[in-house]
Amino acid sequence: MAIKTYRDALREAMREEMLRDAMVFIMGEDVGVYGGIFGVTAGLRDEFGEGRVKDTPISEAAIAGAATGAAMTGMRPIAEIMFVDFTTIAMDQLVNQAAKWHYMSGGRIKVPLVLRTTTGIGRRTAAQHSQSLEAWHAHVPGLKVVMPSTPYDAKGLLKSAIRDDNPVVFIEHKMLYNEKGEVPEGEYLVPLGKADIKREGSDCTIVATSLMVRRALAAAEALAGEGIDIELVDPRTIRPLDIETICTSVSKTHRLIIVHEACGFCGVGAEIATEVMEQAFFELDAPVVRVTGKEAPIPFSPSLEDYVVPSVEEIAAAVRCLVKGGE
Amino acid sequence: MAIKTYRDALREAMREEMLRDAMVFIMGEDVGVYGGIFGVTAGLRDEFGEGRVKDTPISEAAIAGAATGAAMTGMRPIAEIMFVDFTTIAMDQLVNQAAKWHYMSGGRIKVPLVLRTTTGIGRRTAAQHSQSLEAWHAHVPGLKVVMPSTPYDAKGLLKSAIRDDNPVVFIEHKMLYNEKGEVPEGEYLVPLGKADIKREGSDCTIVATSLMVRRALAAAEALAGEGIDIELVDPRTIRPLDIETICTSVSKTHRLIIVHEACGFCGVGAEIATEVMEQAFFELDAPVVRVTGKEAPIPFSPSLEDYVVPSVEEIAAAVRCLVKGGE
Amino acid sequence: MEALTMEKRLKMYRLMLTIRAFEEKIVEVYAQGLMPGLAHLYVGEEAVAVGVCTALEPADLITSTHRGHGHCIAKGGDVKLMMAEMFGKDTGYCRGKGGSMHISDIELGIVGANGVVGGGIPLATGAALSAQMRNSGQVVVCFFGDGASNNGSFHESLNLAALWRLPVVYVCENNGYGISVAQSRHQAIKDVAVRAAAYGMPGVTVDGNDVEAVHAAARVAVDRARQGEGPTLLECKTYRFRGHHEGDPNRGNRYRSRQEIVAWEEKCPLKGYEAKLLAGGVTWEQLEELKEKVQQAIEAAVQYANASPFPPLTAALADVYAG
Amino acid sequence: MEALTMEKRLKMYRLMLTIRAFEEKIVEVYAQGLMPGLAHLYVGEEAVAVGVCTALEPADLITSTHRGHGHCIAKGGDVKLMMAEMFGKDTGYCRGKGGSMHISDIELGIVGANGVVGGGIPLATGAALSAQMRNSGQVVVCFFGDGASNNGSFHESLNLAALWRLPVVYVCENNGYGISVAQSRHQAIKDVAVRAAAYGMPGVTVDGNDVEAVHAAARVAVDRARQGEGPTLLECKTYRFRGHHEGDPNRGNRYRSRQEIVAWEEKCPLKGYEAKLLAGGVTWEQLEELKEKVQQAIEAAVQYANASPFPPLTAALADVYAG
Ligand SMILES: Cc1ncc(C[n+]2csc(CCOP(=O)(O)OP(=O)(O)O)c2C)c(N)n1
Ligand SMILES: Cc1ncc(C[n+]2csc(CCOP(=O)(O)OP(=O)(O)O)c2C)c(N)n1
Ligand SMILES: [Mg+2]
Ligand SMILES: [Mg+2]
Repeated sequence: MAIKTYRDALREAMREEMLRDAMVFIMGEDVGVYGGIFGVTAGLRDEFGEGRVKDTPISEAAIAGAATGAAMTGMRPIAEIMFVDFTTIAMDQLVNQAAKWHYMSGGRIKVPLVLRTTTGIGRRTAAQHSQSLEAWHAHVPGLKVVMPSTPYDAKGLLKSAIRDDNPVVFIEHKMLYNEKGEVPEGEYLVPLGKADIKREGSDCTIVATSLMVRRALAAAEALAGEGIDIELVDPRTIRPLDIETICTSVSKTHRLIIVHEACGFCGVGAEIATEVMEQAFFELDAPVVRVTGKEAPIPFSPSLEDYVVPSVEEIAAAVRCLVKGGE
Repeated sequence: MAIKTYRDALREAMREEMLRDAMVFIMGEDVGVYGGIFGVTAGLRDEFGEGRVKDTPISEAAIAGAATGAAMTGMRPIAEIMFVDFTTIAMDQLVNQAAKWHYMSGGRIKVPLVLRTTTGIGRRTAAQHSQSLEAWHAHVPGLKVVMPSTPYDAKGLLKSAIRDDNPVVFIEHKMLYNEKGEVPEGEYLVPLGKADIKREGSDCTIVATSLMVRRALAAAEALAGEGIDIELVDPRTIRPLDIETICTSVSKTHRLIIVHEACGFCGVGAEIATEVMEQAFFELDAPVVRVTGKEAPIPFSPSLEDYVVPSVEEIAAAVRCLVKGGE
Repeated sequence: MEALTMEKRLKMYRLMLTIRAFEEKIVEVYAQGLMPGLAHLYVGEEAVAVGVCTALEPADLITSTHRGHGHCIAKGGDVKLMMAEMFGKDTGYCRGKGGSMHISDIELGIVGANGVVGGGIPLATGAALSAQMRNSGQVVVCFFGDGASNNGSFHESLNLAALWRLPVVYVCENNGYGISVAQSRHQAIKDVAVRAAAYGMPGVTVDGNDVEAVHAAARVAVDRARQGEGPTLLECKTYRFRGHHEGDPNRGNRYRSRQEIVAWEEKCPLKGYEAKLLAGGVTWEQLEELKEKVQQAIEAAVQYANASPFPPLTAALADVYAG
Repeated sequence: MEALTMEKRLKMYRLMLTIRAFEEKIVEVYAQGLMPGLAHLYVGEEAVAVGVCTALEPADLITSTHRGHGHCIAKGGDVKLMMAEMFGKDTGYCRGKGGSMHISDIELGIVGANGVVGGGIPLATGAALSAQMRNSGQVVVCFFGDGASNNGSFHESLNLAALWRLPVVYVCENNGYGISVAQSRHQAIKDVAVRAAAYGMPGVTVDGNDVEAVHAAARVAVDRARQGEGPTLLECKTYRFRGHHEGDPNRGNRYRSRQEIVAWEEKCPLKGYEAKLLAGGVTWEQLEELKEKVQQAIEAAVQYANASPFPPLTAALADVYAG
């Protein structure tokens, strides 16, 4: 298997789907000549032409809305919104239009739309470029929400998202673009709605998303040296959520820590914790623990930025506390 | 004490604050001559003039944004967005601007803004006019979120919101406007961040918000006849959330049901359930139960609309099941 | 441009008549409590939808608004399915899940009414992009009101459409009000069509109560679009005879004067057109016959709607996701 | 309008010089890794901020953009506090919590830079509403780019401001690009100022590299605003000499030609103005002296920033809510 970056894996997914299906196209700010501000669409305009890799004006509502209108009438757009922070401008189109037309039409209209965007901290771009808002999208029936953490998942999930007949919010983490991992040569799909066990273990389950999967993995390695054996579950898709895999793991380890970068209050972690409580309450030896972004906007200064989201050490400390407290 | 409607109580709050503070003003669609589509601002334009009760164009982003800009520079705007569904158009201004300027300025800028809007089902206006989105607003550090369920609370909370130096999303339920309740004559405030116990009881705690407070109360009355004694807690403010009052109640009843109209997935109920688990896990005799809006857009047809949000009977059934199951 | 055939003229008349009769029936059934939710009626504005939609081919697309019954009928919508939908019935266009503000018939090119003011404008733009990319030869018409022209979605969409020369015609139904707010109190311009210049597209203002004037202007714009010359902003000045929605008392008399209402009623698009047709050789009997047929169709629609079942509760949780 | 005094001209020159020196220092410190995050530099566009802000009174307000250093300096911002902020230090304008894209100094009337393109336009509009309601006599200037003029927030704001005759001047810094997308590829118009007509306000286009031309046009617009005659859209044609941000390779050569860059460098607002001042009687020595002073101030700012402490971690959770 070839080793590829997350960025290249995403590009491959789009390229393959564009070759496979003439209805698939890309639109967004600076996706063309510039190749996307994070380089994800680099080269695609040269290969497919301006007609299928469309630079747009800075009009997030129109990007999401026009992509929705195109999807309703036979195309399969991949729309890019540079930062999830700017999906705030596109929420009417995404939530009142894209997410609802299938339902409002009594099932007669389909909206096969992928809205790609980037999330998270790490680039010291402060409060308006670093948020994590997946809980908003996940709160909306009619949307699917995907957050890949590895190149393999990124490619396989993006291909599935493009083929899905529903609007999918596809959230990439800016600090993962350069991460490398194995990506098979031939075609493969990763189904939406299936969690992946990134590490098997017996003492404690960690559910982590996006960048936090890597941090949790690092914490798990460190803890292994201390004799604590972590099982790490990556839901990959936030909606639909594969709660079954999570509960199965909890039934094995009896302890659960949820790690995400978004603020805790009304975040996805609360949903996961609650569902586990609903479905596996008596399997829990201790309350579920959340390790999440702190309740503040993302500050600019590097040490502050690093402070407000979970670190490897913070995750490890939470595990130690839970595992020892539970013994 | 006089008996007043929720609508009149809200109007009184605005009127009193406008008389008290010349910086307070109202802007929004049809708030002037029309008096607001639900009549909440009726008469205020006649009393205060067009200068302080401003009809705006249909420009939700500009309404929220201009109100924010005015708040940053000395005014205390009350901006109205007709339906919470349309706050989707104003989310950049609300979330990236209003919620963040105090923080981004290192505490030097204040944003004393109230954004009033309406939520929920009941008027058969389908998927784009009936959503409950408070979980989105509550997920954003820097915003406060208020959902009054009675005329008394409505007035006291709105006055507090207007005097608060932070952006407050003030969410009124359309089906509550005609509800009547006691409202004292003189001035009073209901503090933000304090829950209220709407009914004391010993067998099971229900936490309910907005319209669901009434339904939960009705369920409690019915259950009283069956010998089940409900304690009903209304958080009133979603953010900051008064988890202490909730946990105190749970420590007494050992059972918790959370009822809200919004969809369950990533809703406020998940946050409350998780916080209770975090803080009062060993007080719980049974898993927390959520009774929430079902996972669908709001359908038009009346029986379907009624079906997708919790009914009195559904709440009562959940209690019976929990209380009996737990015995 | 060739002159209109009498057949076409009668078709336009029949469609306007159907809209009028449909809406007047709604007044009735709404008062009876048969139609839940909101009813934003199109009475007085019929010439816009009809003038425009009769300039379209069957495969062409439209997006519509909260005030969408007229657009739907003009594009060929079935009044039975519409009425059933408004009654919340399982046999309605959206199986009772959409209601008045969300009717769509994608096979007929009715991409959908919209409850969000301005919400349909990006959708129309995207549908036009789709037509352009699929090389389908379709033209898209986007209906919206004067009030909607102040929403950001209008601006972003028209800019994009002009830039990409999309086959779309933006039809502003300027009825002088956004709910209670008169145009002079929501924008500092008189003609919405002047906004076209801001995007580099032609802007045209016509008498929206003159169905043939609307039709003629629409044909120019539709032809332009179909020939790849890009979008047009077509403003039709008109007036709604009723309140913003049923329930707005005295037909909106709180914010507009009786005189104004009466003056516009004089300019009724139907009355005016009847006179023209009669002068053009149509007989009174022909018109009466048409009226009767239309009325029968509307009565049949109400019967159909009444006789239809409500959707089963299970429908509430179906169609959230496709596939 | 009276002619400019030499004092005023020298002030304008000094401010432009300060901006240039500040930005060139940023190039340096950014390359050294001293400044985290993004640096969108204003080099080449100095005449816009300076021409406009020198037409303002101290109490007047501005809103700014991601490319905001120039606006801040022109409105009187302290380069020490700016530099410290960009270094992420506790002594910076925002205590290290804002960074380059969010600098504000509300006491100086700098309502704030903004990371959201178009995000500041409604804020400026609201600040103008505030000025009008408080009867403060303040005028608000709203800076934004050509790219931002396609965002819905532009449209909604300008419509509102024209309608309510707010005391605001919308200054479009048309540097021909939104990141990599040339104006001709993001809008089908040549002059953003034509959009003014869509709102019923005057629109003016000036050479944005001629500080006195900008200043003259700004004064007209500011006077209008202050006299209660409402907003103006003032477009200043200019060019950024560097990439979209530091890190955009070869100063944006991927999407714009070397010739184009060089041609614009010939029109450098500073060089042009120097020549003019010298012709007007200022001596070379005077200019050199100014340059030295400016350079010293910038060096002092870097020293200040370097010497300042980072904020304590507790700062991260402070100031989320006021009061
Ligand atoms: C985004 C949004 N804001 C507000 C409303 C409430 N609303 C419904 S219709 C309407 C007026 C629309 O005016 P206009 O576009 O002129 O259409 P008309 O009703 O006159 O046909 C308003 C404000 C809405 N549905 N959507
Ligand atoms: C709403 C939004 N969309 C996209 C971006 C990313 N972005 C930052 S600057 C920029 C280009 C802005 O162009 P323009 O307004 O012309 O300003 P300039 O950079 O040329 O000064 C873009 C697209 C953003 N910050 N905000
Ligand atoms: Mg109108
Ligand atoms: Mg630019």
